Amino acid sequence: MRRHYPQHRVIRPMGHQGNHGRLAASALFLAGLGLLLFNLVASIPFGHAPLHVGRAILERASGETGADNIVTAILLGYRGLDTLGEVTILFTAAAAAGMVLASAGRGQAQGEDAGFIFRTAAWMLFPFLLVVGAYIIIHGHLTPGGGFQGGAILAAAFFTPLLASPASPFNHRVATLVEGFAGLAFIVIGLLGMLGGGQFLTQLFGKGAPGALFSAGSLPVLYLAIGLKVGSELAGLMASVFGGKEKA
Amino acid sequence: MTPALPAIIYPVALPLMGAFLLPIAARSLPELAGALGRVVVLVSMAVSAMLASSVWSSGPAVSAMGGFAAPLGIVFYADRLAMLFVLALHAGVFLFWPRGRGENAGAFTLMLTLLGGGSGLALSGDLFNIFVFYEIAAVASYGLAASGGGRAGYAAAIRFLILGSLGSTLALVGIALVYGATGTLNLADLARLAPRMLNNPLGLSAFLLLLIGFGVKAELTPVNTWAPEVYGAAPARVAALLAGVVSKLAIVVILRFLVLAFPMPAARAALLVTGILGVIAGELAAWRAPNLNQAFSYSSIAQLGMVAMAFSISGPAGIAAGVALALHHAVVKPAFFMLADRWRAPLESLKGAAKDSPLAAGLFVLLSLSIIGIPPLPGFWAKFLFLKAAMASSWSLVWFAAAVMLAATVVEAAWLLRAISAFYASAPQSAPRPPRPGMEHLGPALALGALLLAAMIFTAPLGASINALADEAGGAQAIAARVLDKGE
Amino acid sequence: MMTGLILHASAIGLLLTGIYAIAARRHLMRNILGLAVLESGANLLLVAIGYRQGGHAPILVAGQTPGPMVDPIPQALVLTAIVIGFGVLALALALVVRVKENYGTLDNREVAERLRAESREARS
Amino acid sequence: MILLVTLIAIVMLAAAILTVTLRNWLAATAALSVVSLALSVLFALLRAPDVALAEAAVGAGLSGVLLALTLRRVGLWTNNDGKPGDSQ
Repeated sequence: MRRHYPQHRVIRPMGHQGNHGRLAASALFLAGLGLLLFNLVASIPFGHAPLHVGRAILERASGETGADNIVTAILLGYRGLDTLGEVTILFTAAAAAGMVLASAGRGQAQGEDAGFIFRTAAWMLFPFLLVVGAYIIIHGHLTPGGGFQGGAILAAAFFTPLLASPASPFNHRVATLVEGFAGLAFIVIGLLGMLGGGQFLTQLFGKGAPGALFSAGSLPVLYLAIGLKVGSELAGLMASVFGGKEKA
Repeated sequence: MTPALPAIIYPVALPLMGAFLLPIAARSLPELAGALGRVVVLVSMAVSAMLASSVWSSGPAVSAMGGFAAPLGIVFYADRLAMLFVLALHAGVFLFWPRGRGENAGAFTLMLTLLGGGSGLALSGDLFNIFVFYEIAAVASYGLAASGGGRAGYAAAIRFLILGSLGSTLALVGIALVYGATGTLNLADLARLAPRMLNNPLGLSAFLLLLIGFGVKAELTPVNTWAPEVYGAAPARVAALLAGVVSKLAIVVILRFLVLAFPMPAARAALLVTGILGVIAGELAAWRAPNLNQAFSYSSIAQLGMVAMAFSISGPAGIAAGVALALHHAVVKPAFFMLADRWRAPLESLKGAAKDSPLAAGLFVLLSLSIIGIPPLPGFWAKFLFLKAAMASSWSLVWFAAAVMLAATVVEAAWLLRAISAFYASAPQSAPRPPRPGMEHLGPALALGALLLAAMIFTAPLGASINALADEAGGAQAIAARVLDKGE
Repeated sequence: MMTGLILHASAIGLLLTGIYAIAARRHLMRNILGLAVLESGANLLLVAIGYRQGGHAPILVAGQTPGPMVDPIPQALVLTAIVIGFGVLALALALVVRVKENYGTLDNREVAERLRAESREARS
Repeated sequence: MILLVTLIAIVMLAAAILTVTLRNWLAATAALSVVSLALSVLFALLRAPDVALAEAAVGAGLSGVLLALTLRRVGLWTNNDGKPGDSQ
């Protein structure tokens, strides 16, 4: 059944003949905006970071959190709540995308197999990506990288085989379990910090020797939870957009 | 010194825990998913009520996350204003909990993350942390806008998402400018640095960028084009929740920015102008709207414009008026959306609706009288507070705003009376009977109507309470002292 | 100094390109690509603000006395923002898939017009 | 450093403009990945290795794959001539 829409009643500020005018107007607008922004940003000197709070954190981070990577110390220590919020956003987006695509017509366009070579390569890549992802996650408090970057690689590990042979099932149930419990673990660790008279996300355990793998208190545990959560969420998100088959 | 109250994380932590667990529970116990979610909301509401009563009796409380003292880490700052809106959000989420069972688990999860994110939005005292919580609430709202399952929902949601993300990213640029100028993200710290470091064009631009970003959810002009589309396409419960409570949270956050970080006349003027534009554009569009749902969507824009106008008046009187307007609207508008859900047909085909559903029509009349501002009803007091604050101000633009509000009231009264006279008109014999709002619509609407009447009875203590709240929320330096100067 | 100018200018260039793609282009997919470009601009601006002439990466290396370091806070913020951006992108793409299935078009203005037309239709 | 930064900035801005103008959707997506990669190099130069790693993994990698998959699903994978009814 075809619906008729009242095209003629729609007000178009400038029709096709006004295309050039609109283009010129928006170019002018963008140029003005750009100039304004540039002036503003230029009043913030480059190369002289404000370092008001930053300096204090640089001085104290290692002692207060035990992490060598100060960005990690901020992400999981000083601004740990941001990180919880961030994984929550990813979780929310994954839940919403899953809901939106729940009854979408699956498996029409994505049936074709990528061929033997790609498939084999994908499966050979799997353990390699898994190890790299895990390494990046558990060394997050020492070296660049951590839960997000490692989680992204973990997701890729689970997703590449799916890319190679779309018919293979993706286990949404396991992904749901992992992301749910990893998120729960993060909050529970945070709440445990309140037990000894501390506040939410107060660090547990000793800080350990700087530079050692088992150091920085509960930060590596938090990063592990984030890595697992991000990994499972990203993989689940990609699988639901891509239309990987549900495995009961 | 301010008591440290670590427990103020619970209104955020409990809903998020529930949200993380709900999909797992929904897979094994689909028929219990909805009930489980409601229990989580109730538990969180009980805890929040306890926290609120402690804040009410012993003053604002602070919690430094991770035990990292104020400017370094993230702080939660719970005062009466924050707790009031946390409680309102809990009540809204509980009242407008989506229907259905396990098949609707996605919507339940989104409701819980919206609750956690919105609570964090009200409580957080850190610029970037507020941004993160705002994004949680925003992403959950995009999802909820699409949760009706109809194709209009998807279209409205994607357009909402694009506008909202444009706004959030511009807000992030604003945050970057603030950080570049001051080197801190803590609002209390900013309250001390702002008069020296942000009282310049850079600060004003940062405020404008934040206003665009947070104005999307607060339905401020010109970034409110999503509102009629989403409220028309989403389930009525979602529209009621977003228009009723979530938009108020966003505008309260804008108030916090204004009071703490941007105490300059130009920033107030910007908020006032967007408010005036919102009131004018909203009421004119409501007058011309094709049906009641659309009319209420547009009038919601106008009401939030009024709140913005009130918040732009400096001093506690403006804050009190804004909070009163916001609370009143948070009670009335969701009830309207519930009633109008079945009455989406053009007005002519609603003739005689009052005969078929007298209770709904009567409630409609009560709500209309209150929103127009007929004396004993709470809507009158809210508007009266605004006019009083405006007249006490020495700023001539505010007087103009007051005139705009009075004119808008006339327009609003006109279209509401048009709807009411249609309801009570006698229907032609041949016409099909207008649809009746069912119990699932009438229930929440009646609850809100009862709340409105209760507020009418307790006007005096309520007014005193709002005044105390405004005094507390308006004192920037007192807030800074509470958050930063801990007698360690 | 020159470097800063170039970096700030590129950040603003990305922001403006993104705004252009969102405000002036009609295709939803283009709007979403623009969103990604816009976010890149905001992220670059933040990291540039935290840069310090001659600073080191904010990571302590065992056995070395730490020299001056760049401001670590903007870096942490940008990390958060990148992940947020990806979540929003994924949800946007999921919605795009459904819009295409239901409306057969991804033209933003056409979708908006049909949405408006549908909301005018009486629903009971 | 200034030469390197200038070069990368030019590449990045050119890729950004291509992202919002190219009519071939797959190419536009690829251009977006180039923006992300250039950005990630800039982050590394600005002493932000963590951010560089995340931008490369999420911005260039995952986003690119997700966008490409979506293009395939909505049938824009090879549509490079732009049907009149489907304005780009």
